[in-house]
Amino acid sequence: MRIVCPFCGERELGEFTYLGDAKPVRPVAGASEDEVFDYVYLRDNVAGETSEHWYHGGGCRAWLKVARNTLTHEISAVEPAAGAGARQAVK
Amino acid sequence: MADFSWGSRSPLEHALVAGAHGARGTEAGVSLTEIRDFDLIQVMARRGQAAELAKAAKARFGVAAPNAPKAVQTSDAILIWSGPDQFFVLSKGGKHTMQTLAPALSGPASLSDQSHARALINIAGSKARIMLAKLSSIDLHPEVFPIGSAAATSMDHTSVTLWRGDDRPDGQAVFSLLVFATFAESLWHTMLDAAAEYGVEISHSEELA
Amino acid sequence: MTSSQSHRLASGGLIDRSASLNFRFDGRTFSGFQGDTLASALIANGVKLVGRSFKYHRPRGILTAGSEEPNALVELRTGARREPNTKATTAELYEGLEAASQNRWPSLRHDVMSVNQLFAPIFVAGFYYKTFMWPAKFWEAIYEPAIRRAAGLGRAAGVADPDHYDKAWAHCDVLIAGSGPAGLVAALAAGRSGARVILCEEDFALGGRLLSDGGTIDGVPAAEWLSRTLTELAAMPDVRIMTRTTLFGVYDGGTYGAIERVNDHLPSPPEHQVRQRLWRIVAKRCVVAAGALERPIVFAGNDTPGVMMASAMRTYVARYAAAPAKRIALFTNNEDGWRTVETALGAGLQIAAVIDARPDVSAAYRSLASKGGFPVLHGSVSGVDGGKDGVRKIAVSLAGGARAEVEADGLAVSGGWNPAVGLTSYHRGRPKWRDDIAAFVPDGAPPGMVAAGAANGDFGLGACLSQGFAAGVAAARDAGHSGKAGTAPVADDEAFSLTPLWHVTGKGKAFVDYQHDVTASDIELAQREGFESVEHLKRYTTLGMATDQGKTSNVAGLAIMAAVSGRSIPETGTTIYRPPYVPVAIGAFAGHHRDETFHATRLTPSHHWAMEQGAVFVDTGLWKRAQWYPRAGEKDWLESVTREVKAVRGGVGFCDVSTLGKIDVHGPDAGAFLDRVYINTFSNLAVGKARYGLMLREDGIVYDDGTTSRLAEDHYFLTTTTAKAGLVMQHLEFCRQVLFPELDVQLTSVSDQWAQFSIAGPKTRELLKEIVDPAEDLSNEGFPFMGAREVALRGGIKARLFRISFSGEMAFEISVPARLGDAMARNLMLAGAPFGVTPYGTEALGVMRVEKGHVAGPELSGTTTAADLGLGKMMSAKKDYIGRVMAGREALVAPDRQVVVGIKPTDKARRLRSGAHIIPKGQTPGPGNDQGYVTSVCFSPTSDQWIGLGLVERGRERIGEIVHAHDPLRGEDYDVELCNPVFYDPDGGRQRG
Amino acid sequence: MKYSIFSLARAALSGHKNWQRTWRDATPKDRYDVVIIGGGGHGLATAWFLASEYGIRNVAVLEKGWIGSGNAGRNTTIIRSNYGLPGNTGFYELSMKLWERMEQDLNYNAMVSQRGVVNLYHSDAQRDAYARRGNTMRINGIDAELLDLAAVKKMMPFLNFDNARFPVQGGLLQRRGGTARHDAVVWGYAHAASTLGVDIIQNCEVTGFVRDANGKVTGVETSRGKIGAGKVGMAVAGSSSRVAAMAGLRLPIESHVLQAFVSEAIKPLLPNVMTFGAGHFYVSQSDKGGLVFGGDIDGYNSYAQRGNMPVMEDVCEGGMALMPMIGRVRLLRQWGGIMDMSMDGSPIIDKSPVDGLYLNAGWCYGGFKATPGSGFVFAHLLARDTPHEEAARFRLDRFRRGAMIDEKGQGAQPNLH
Repeated sequence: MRIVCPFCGERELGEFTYLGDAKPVRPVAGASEDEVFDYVYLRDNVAGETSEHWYHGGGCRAWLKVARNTLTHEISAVEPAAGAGARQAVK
Repeated sequence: MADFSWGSRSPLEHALVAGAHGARGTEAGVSLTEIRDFDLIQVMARRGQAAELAKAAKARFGVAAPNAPKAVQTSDAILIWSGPDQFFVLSKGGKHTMQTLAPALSGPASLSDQSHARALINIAGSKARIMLAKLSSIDLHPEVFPIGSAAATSMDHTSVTLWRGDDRPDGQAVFSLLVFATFAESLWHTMLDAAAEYGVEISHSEELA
Repeated sequence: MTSSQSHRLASGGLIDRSASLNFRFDGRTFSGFQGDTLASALIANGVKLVGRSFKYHRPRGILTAGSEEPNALVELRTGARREPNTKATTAELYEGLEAASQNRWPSLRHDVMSVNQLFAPIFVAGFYYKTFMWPAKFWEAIYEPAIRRAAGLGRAAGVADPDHYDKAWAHCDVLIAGSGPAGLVAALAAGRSGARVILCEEDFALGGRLLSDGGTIDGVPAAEWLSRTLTELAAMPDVRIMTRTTLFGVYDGGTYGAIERVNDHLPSPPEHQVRQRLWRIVAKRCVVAAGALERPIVFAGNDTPGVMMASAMRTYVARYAAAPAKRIALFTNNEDGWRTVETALGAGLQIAAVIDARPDVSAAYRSLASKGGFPVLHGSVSGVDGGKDGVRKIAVSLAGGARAEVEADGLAVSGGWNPAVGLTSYHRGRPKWRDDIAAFVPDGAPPGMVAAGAANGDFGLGACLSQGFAAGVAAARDAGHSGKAGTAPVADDEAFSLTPLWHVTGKGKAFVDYQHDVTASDIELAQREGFESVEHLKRYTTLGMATDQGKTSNVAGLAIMAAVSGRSIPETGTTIYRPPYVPVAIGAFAGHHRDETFHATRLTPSHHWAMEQGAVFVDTGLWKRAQWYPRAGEKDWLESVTREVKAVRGGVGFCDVSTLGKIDVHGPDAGAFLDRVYINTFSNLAVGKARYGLMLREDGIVYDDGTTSRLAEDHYFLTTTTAKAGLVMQHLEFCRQVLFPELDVQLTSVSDQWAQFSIAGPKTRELLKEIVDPAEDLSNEGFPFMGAREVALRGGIKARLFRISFSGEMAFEISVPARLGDAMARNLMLAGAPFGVTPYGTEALGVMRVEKGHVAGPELSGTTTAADLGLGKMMSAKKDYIGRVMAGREALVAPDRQVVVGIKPTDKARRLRSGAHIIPKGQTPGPGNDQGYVTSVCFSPTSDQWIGLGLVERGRERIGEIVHAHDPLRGEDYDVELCNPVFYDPDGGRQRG
Repeated sequence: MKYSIFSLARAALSGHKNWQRTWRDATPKDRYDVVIIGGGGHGLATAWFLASEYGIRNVAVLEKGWIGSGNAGRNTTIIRSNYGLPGNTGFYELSMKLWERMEQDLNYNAMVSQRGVVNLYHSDAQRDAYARRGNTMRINGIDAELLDLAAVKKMMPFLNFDNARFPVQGGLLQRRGGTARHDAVVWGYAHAASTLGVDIIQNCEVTGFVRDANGKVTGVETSRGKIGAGKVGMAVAGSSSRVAAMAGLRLPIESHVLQAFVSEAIKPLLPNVMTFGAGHFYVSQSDKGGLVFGGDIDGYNSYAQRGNMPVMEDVCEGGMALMPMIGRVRLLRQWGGIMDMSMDGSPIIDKSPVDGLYLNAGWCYGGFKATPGSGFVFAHLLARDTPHEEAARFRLDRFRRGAMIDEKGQGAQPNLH
């Protein structure tokens, strides 16, 4: 597998570390145990197109959001993950 | 009172044995040169201040700092991209240190001294690319990785910063490599193993280029 | 003595007759020529019996001339370089080559195990599933060892491989598999278009079937065209031709695996060179021009030595000038087989007969037969009379029902051709059936890949050239190159007419999978027993699981299954094709990563100084750390470690702790950021102070701990454990980049920037005064416990000083830039000499942390909560932080959890061991009363006994209770007391003093 | 027909023409008491135990392809019961005891070979962790021995003891551990279950659940029509999330690819099963002679049933580091399976939140060794509606309660288990 890092260009799988589904959003402070349980433990585990967090630890150390097909391993899009897992904080 | 000596010791001091290594008989296909005692400062833009940092860097270095995987030569330093909104300032002789850079850059950026955190190795020779192909998964073809290209990448599962500076007078490409100091001896031995079949010329230098 | 090359043709071939090579097979010496394979050289010497089969130990000869060979497997080389199962058909001959037949005893000609043939009526497919069940104990003791000894093929060397391997990356626009006509023109077209091209050829010579079959291209003989083409390709700087290199697999994102046999054609690799190299090739496009494999026909006796694929026979005659037989019969069901007759006649060999299963033979070949004076029999071979010395007579069933016999010493067989569909199918693709050639052809391929020529089912030379060229142009264009490719070379297409024929019924064993001895009747049995799915068929009969991966057997096998189950071949389908295309040495996949270079090694800044001191090192992750520093006269490690601990507790010592992860946390929101990743608060930490911090995972379990200092308003210096350094950095980057992007904070690893030493013991301050600039105030007031700031050292060096203690003593940690770490160690020795300074290693460090009751790796086991560790009070109730909510789940706050407690044997002379379990006193150990275990132990010089920490159910409520340490693994049972985990200086006066 | 050397000899006389199908080729009935989704080892074992232990014979096993086509047919065939945490320890030992009588139970030779499993250790910390685990095993009545370096050298003299990056210091041995012929386990259960009346229905893919007004599952929709069921059990590890989604469930599971490898067949070289403690590599030698080996999962979610080169290289590096004598042995075939990686590395055997639907999932890469035990306790759950005592901790709600069974201590990140 090769991932096109938006910062570094196309790189070999070995430079990246996988975390998991990028869809779950970390609940805000004060969320219930049920909400956090859902975020931490339950997964759609999609067979097909999915969006995932990968870490370019062997390169620029950017966390990426990768759109990938779990049936074919084909990657259709990669973008920086910045903010992908958090609700936009009100500042 | 004891008399303290504070001699600096390169992480490759023990492993590097100057001279020939590996296959003999023909001209060495690979030359490995360690550059010792350099200053290396990592400059990271603060949240939302990449543009301000770019301006400040331009003012400080006279050239734009790289905002993509490139290495830029200034009159007295090399600016090497190290990740989004960050770059290294590599220099010698105290020209660009935490003390000298902070006034110019510490507003829009965080600075981190990495001078001792890395070893710096220059790789050249007619077999440099084929040797590097054993270590690096990135494409170093002259058209894909021209002079001034840089990469934050891995060799032998070890994070490195790799870039291509100006060619030697004889036209041979020179690749420069920053590797974490505590991994340096290990990667050095791996490089020697990879290069041995081509013949290696080993040296160290106090000069950047 | 070398025997004469009795079957070497007087002229012709691509061998170098001026370079004679001696070699040995089963102890006999032979000679061959440069350019031979072991197989061609054996053939040239008239050797027919080369191996024994897997199950029945039937005598076998050479079937093919390529990497699909199922029979002619040998142990190549001797001693540590012995390679079992090496195909004689691809092994290049070299001077002094030694090979031995395998899977036979005592000799190839007289193999005792061939007695298995007598049991053949019982040893049918899957017979072992139906027996060897009683008595149960006999399986491991008797049946299985016997089966294991009988099975297997060659013998591995059994000692370490003395050769080296490496791995490399290559990148190109167009990757081409195969250097036959289709591959060569694909390279030509892509190269002319301006693409970067890599062409892999598994043979040592380029040209593929052109080398054996010749032909005319662009009006000139194939050999001339080949040489012209190779010259043109060689002149293209971005075309790289790799011989002895097999493209074996295709992986995601256009990554291909290839194995280059760099020096297998030599007795051993030259100095500094590798035996083989594994290539990871990244290609935008790939043209598979891997050709096709001729397939056998299943008939009784089809495994007799001397029965050979027709195309292989051509290859031996034309390319190697070696005659597999002197009087040859051909059994074919297609036009192509006849080319063997042409080649053989051209080489002066005799043709006994052609047995053609088709109703019609072309006029040209009919006239060839009459000119050559041999009969054309319409029918099939139904049996072979012969044995280990080869074919003698061939029984033929004629189309009309009559029988005939042909005397011959060799039988060439052609059942048609199977395109090499491996590479195109490795992404679980299934090939499709093409009726006109009665073969499976690629049906789609992994992204970027296309098949051309024979690999695509188009066998004619003209078709190969036009398809290969078009594929090369298209691949280059798709990769962004559209230079002038010129026009494709042209040639005529040979006729290819085929009447499918898979199996001729007859008396005697008819082999489908030669190596695994799978017969046609085994397939029928499998069908009868319900193993009709091709995957069941494969697994039940082992069809296609031999070292040739079914290249010569699969299609015939499923054709027979189709016939007996009343389905068509495409309905029956194929099994999944799996890489590698040819077997690849495990050593090549490992490359440089073996022995001491299995993984990288990280060295601390004082490593070489510690080596000078004679330190014993321990592996901690990738690090080498000084474990202790033995002194002359010390009888064991315990004595050294005890001395080091006493020296620290009584005076002063130091230890390199640079392996801790160190992270600079910068930015105006650094404090807020740390508040979210630690359970305790850091935003209120004063500049110049340090604080112990604990991180949880999001599931509420403890992740890591360490001391973090605030060096400036917007700059914290965070430390992690050695083990988790990289992972914590990754985790913090995730928090920074993904979870909390609104925070203005930057992270940099400075682990390698700083050499850090712990200096501990009551005389620490005295030592430091020697080395720190006298202007620095190190008094308890000027530098109190948990203080942290930059100081100047004598000699003008700047250092960071932290008043923190892991040992429980008055202690500091000092950081200097890493290149000064070596000098720092030397200077600490110098400065501490008046106070008897003692360097100490990780063992003494561990002893002191256990004495002090500090938790570490064994307690931070990934299953413990902060409260389990006795640190529950650190969990702030005033803020959100990673893991806060999940830490509150019922089972994680249950009162009966196992928590950290001190443990000491009631008998002070007793040694305590980690891993012993805790059982209530007086009870018989069982799952119901297993209340915890000992996590960390040490001999405590301070307590003068072994002590430890443990995780024990309700441990903190049970302090003072005597329980039982149960250690059946080591046969130990003894009483221990649960106690306060802080064995040493519980009120902390020493570290604050 | 009973299988034995005598029946084989008799059959040989008639040219093996009289053998019957190993299992009946059943066509689906309208309704069964229990429908098991998944014709792998677990599903077939469940059916056999339902019929043989619990007297429930009106059972169908539905398989979307051919039986054993999932992980049962693509694992590295290791059996062992060397677990350290309550819940796992007792369960895997139950399974081990069932392995020990399997062939006699089933009248099918699954080649259960108790040749010993050695987990090597390379540091004091690893030794201590194995001591803890081995003592747990002993306390639970399971055999375990802690080997020192000398004992390892004697047992496996071919390991790299001289110049290893991480020298071997010893090992944890379970002599009763070993291997079994994976396909034969499937065929054996199919053979025995079919004999007791269980319908094994191949090429029958479940496409949905039939629910009544209360939401209770009362059957399944399949590619071969609707099939009614008193209870439906899922034993589809690798596809658990996909099947559960048809009932509207989300599980604490991710699907990952695990590769496995086999070498060419060679004469006996390795006496036992071993795992490298300083890298990702475990290996045994099949009766046919191939070295069967594997390592870590690729690490990313996948249903593709194939992996990539970095893991392949990593595994072979581990093999060469452990025993450099295999350098010239050739890797013959690589393949991949879909692992049901749960959030704590341990399985789930429980009623699902949907009435009438029962879960057997989350086996990570430990599913093969669990086959008989899993079938036994799942049959118990389906028959009695209460968990078997040895599976009482494999409840689905343990994640919600915080009662994870996390042998590796890696937390809620499946690819680290």
